[in-house]
Amino acid sequence: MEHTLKINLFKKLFKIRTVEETIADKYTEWEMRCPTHLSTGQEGVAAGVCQALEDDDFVFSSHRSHAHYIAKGGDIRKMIAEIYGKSTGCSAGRGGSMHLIDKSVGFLGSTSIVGGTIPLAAGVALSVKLKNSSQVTCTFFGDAAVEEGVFYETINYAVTNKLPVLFICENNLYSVYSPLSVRQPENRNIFEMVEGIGISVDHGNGNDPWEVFEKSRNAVGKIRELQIPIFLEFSTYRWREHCGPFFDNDIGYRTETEFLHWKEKDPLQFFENMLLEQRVIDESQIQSIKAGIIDEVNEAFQFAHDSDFPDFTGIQNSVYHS
Amino acid sequence: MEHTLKINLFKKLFKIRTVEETIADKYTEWEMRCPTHLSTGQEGVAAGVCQALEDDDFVFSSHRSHAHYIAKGGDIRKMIAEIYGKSTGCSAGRGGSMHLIDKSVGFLGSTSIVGGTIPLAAGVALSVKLKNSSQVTCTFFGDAAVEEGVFYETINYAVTNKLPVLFICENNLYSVYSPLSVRQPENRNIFEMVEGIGISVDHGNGNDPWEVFEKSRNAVGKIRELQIPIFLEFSTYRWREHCGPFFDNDIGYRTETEFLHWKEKDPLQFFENMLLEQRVIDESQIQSIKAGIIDEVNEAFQFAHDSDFPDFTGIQNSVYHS
Amino acid sequence: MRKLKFSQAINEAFEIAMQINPNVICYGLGVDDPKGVFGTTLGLKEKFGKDRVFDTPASENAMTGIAIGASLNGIRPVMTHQRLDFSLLSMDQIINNAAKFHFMFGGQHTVPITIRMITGRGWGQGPTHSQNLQSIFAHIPGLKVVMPTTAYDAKGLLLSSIFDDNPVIFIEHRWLHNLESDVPEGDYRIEIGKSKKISDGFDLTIVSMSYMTVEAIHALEILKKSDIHCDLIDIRSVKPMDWTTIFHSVKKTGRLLTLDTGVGQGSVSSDIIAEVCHNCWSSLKAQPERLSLPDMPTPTSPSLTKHFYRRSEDIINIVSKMLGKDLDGYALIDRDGLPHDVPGDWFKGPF
Amino acid sequence: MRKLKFSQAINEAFEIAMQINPNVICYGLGVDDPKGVFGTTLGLKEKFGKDRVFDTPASENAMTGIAIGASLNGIRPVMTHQRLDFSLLSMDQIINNAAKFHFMFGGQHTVPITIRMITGRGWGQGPTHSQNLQSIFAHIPGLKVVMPTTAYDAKGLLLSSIFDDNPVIFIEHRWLHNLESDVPEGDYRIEIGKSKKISDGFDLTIVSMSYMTVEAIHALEILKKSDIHCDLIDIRSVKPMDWTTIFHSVKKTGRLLTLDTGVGQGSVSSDIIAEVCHNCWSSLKAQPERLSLPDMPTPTSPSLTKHFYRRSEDIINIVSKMLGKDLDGYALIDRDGLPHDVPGDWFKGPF
Ligand SMILES: Cc1ncc(C[n+]2csc(CCOP(=O)(O)OP(=O)(O)O)c2C)c(N)n1
Ligand SMILES: Cc1ncc(C[n+]2csc(CCOP(=O)(O)OP(=O)(O)O)c2C)c(N)n1
Ligand SMILES: [Mg+2]
Ligand SMILES: [Mg+2]
Repeated sequence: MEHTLKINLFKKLFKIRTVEETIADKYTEWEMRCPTHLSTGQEGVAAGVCQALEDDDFVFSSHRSHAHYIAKGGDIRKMIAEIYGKSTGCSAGRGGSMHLIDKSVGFLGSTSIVGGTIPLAAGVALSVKLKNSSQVTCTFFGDAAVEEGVFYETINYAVTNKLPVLFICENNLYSVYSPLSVRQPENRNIFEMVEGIGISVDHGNGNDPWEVFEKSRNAVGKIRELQIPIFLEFSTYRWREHCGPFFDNDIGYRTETEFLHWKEKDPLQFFENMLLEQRVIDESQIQSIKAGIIDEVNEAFQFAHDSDFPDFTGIQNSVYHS
Repeated sequence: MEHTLKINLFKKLFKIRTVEETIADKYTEWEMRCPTHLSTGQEGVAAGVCQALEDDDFVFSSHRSHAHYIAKGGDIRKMIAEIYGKSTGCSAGRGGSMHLIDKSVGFLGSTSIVGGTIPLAAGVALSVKLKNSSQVTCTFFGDAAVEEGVFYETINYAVTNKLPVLFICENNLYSVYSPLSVRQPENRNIFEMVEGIGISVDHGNGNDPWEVFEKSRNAVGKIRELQIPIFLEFSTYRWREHCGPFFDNDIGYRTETEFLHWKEKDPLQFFENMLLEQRVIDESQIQSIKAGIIDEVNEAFQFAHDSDFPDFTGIQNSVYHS
Repeated sequence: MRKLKFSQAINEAFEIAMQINPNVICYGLGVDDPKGVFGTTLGLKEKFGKDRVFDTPASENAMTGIAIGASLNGIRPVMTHQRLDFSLLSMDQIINNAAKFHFMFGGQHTVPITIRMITGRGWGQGPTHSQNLQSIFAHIPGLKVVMPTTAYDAKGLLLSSIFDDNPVIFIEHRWLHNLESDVPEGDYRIEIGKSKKISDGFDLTIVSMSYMTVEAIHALEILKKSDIHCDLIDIRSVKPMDWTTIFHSVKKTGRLLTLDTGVGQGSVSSDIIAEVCHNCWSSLKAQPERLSLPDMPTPTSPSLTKHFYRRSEDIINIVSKMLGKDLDGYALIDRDGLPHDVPGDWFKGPF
Repeated sequence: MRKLKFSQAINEAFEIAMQINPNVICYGLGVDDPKGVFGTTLGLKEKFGKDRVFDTPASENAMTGIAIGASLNGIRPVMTHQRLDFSLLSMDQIINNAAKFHFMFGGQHTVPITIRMITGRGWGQGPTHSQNLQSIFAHIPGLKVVMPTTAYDAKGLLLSSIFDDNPVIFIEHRWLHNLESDVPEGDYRIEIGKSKKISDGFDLTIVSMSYMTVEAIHALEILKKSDIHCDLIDIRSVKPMDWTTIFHSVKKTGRLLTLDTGVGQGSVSSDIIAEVCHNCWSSLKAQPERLSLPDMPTPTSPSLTKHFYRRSEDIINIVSKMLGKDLDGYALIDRDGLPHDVPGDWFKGPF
């Protein structure tokens, strides 16, 4: 059981990494023509949290959504096709990288407005409660999203009404190029501040996927049992530029040293080593898992590339549902 | 010194009470044709806080603004005239009861959107800092205003940037007819929650004007010295209906018992008794102060009543400053 | 037939909707309080319980997002703002999320939410409690915007809005709440996007909305006495707009007057003129005109609102001018001493 | 004369404003970062210090209220949104406070704030990163709304906006940032509310804004070859509007085409038609027309945006039709293989 969990978790991590890095590779072909925020370096949070969720639990995400989509089990062919703007894309080419969806696995959507999906998660949780279901709704967001009033309003509401929501804050220290210091009080931990609003909180190392998983499993269990919201903060770091395929440690908003420090803490490598040490898996199994995923990812890109572009004709009739 | 302070504080309290109750008396003449939120019962907070401010400190307020305007020293003739919609009103008849202003005493304005003036106070504080002045900016708001995201965003910003603002929350237990229980988590004190955001806080009995004054004086002193924001919560109770001149304990959202409990704690009577006990003042002095204020208030109503209505002609040219 | 007030009709629509569909919920500041939002939500909590009818914190943006989220999982939330002005705090959720989710996720989501917003005029509501901003919502693709005038329409349109799979902004003018009309019992729907012809005539087409239709009806009664007969179209929904009916009428009369409860600039009443020019050009006998609020914030004093708002008198004057007559609306209408800033005797401020 | 890019002109306007008035401050997400909001704010922090040029939390509503508050005490804040869409979080402060403070407090307050908002098209900005919502702001009494097209105008209008005592929404189209024009050194101002005549002709009046003026200029070059000559008016500010120039031109040409970067419904381009009908009726020789975006959210895929946005080709076609000719814009313009979703070679997404 735990064995399978660990292997699945590893697969999630590697799949996210592979997709993101392949996008980075191919981006300068300029065929993916939309703003794209990569999650390389942050895979631990997405994978660990989603590993703790059931298939029919719900997930929302933000602009940096690929990892969450993939970790929840979203179809990567449809995701890559969406980024390529193809009709086979998960949003039929209308949404792009920032607007992913795969309802079949409970991934209800990602959007580009910072904080925008936070109240949506509370709303789904409200619906779940009304329907007497035991599903958990999870929403992922960054350290800047907690600066939006809507975050606070949502936490207040979720606590007052005991909504089964899991709030996941990925603190990667930056909002675009802005460090936390210009945005939030010195020496104030996000999770402590949020606890003051009245919600149960925990925090952990986002680059340790197993820790993320365990804390999330614990939280999800409590949410289901007690019908309460929980907030988790995980520290992590994005490797590449905020938006786009390049590295940008040279432009001055952060240091190469800081980057290298965090690269050392690579969640994928960390977890791979852990599995090897724990003998959950051996090197050759790892290679074969990797090879399988690489094939799958390459096939997804091929699929996306080969798919047709959507037709404008008739699309004006899809603004409203009828 | 303390003697004079106490007498001034008493004057403020009695003036607010007299104005509010006179409005209530005359409201059913239907000559004051605008929504009007009375502060009867809540005088202690307005008077105590403003007593701790200097003339050139700034104040903002909300829909329930009469008390703050009067306590800061605003011209009551202009205030009553504004409520009567007259050209001599403090806003030339354009604003009504919810939009009062008296810049000559630093009362920069009240507005009707819950939470709407909270960031304005932080903005004025920013300007004060840029101009190297030592003024304090104070904003009054109710227990519902802390539910608005803009409150949280403002506190976060004020703390991060050490803005000299005094945030005053008058917790009167209700937002219109809604008790705190349907709006905020059980067993969560507002001031404790707000402290979590990183700001210094204190709280006290809003119906003890002297306690309000002392806590405010202390806060104002710290704000000036340390250039930091401070949040104070005072518990209090409104006697009359949310909006309008009547009592409404009969309609069911609160009990007569609760009302009587709070009426016992009348801040005006409490303070009058305190001054008499402390021999700051004797009964006949009190009577003469009251008589003076009653005259002043009656004169203000007469002035408002006798003033002309504003002319529509030309008013379209006052939408923009040129 | 049975007569109901507009506010009772809203209340009845809620009751029917909640009865026939357990997924309909009703929330917003004060919906379960003793006043029940001008009577429109009275009794609902008692009938349907506090899980489906509830008060909320003053957190407009989050509460809107919560409605959207719930709707993605099959709930049909109806949210109420006692003043349209408060909804400005939630423009992000309305415009960036509600209006776009169906389209931008390739049709996989529907957002069946209804947001009631109450607008008004008079009684010193002033600059921040009386804005009629329907045109802002009408500018946003993906939203529907409904503005019923009669109690009959209020009920039928609210039912249609609640069961529409798209986000609907449902705007109620406070001055209509006490007006009565025939209202059938039970469930009936009025199609969103269909206008109502209120009167017929060959002289001119008046396209009106919400409370302005009431003023127009008064005006038309007076105009009839001078043998002036107009088509009066109550558009009922501002988005989508019933172009067919409007064009048909203008092609008949050749003259167009639009009445708006809001400011003219960037308004749906300008659109009506632009679209009519595009579609009925050769039928137009005279320049189309627009009667809307002056481009300024609402003043508070009654002496100012008196000249700020448009009334039957102004409609008579503009119609008369468009037809080359010289009627004087102010001389023709006797308001019998009723103050201009209340809809009727029943209204005793402050709300 | 010296040529500058639009983005450099904005930068220079900032520099001059901050030099001549110590009360001017510049803030917003990323204004002091290495990219400096597409270059527009580069170097300002170094020159004027971090008290006057600073980054902020992602708290749009509070930061707007803070700008208003500071402005009440003599500061002239310029706030920047990298996308107009983000400003929807601050509609409450913009509409309920900024737009009304001067009027509703009897003229005692002024609110000299400027809010820069960047709009765009193409490169997959999609539904929530490319909304052109100028018409919403134009609907609000008390706001001014400015949309410069050239570098010259950008500088002069930004300086005027900063020193205007009213709240100004300053909208920059991302596709203009790299366009160059003659820009004088030093301080000069362009009056807000005055349009610019870009070309003269007797056949038709085109009233355009922002990036659409660039498309119009291309179209007019082609049209000239077929001996079609138009008045092209770049309105530069959407509110207040330069009616005098528009009416004067339409009285001359008798024909009106409005170009809008946004959706048509509830738009300023509808207003222009409505006002022209009201004021120039007898001069109109044909029905006025409007070229605007279809009433739908912006799609993301390049294959969809290709048909969503309006280009020179479409302008040629509509002008041709209005004049009863049969030119085919798509045949007449050769885009030389440049993709339709970027403004030029310099643009390499994603922003
Ligand atoms: C309301 C809003 N404001 C600003 C932006 C611009 N923006 C896009 S991503 C981003 C950074 C958000 O930082 P964080 O939440 O920490 O997420 P991260 O990018 O670090 O994953 C910003 C400010 C936006 N999309 N929405
Ligand atoms: C944004 C907004 N939402 C709702 C309202 C309606 N409203 C007016 S006063 C009020 C109550 C506010 O309660 P509180 O802040 O506690 O102040 P109190 O009236 O108790 O003094 C409400 C909800 C409003 N004015 N603005
Ligand atoms: Mg971050
Ligand atoms: Mg209260």
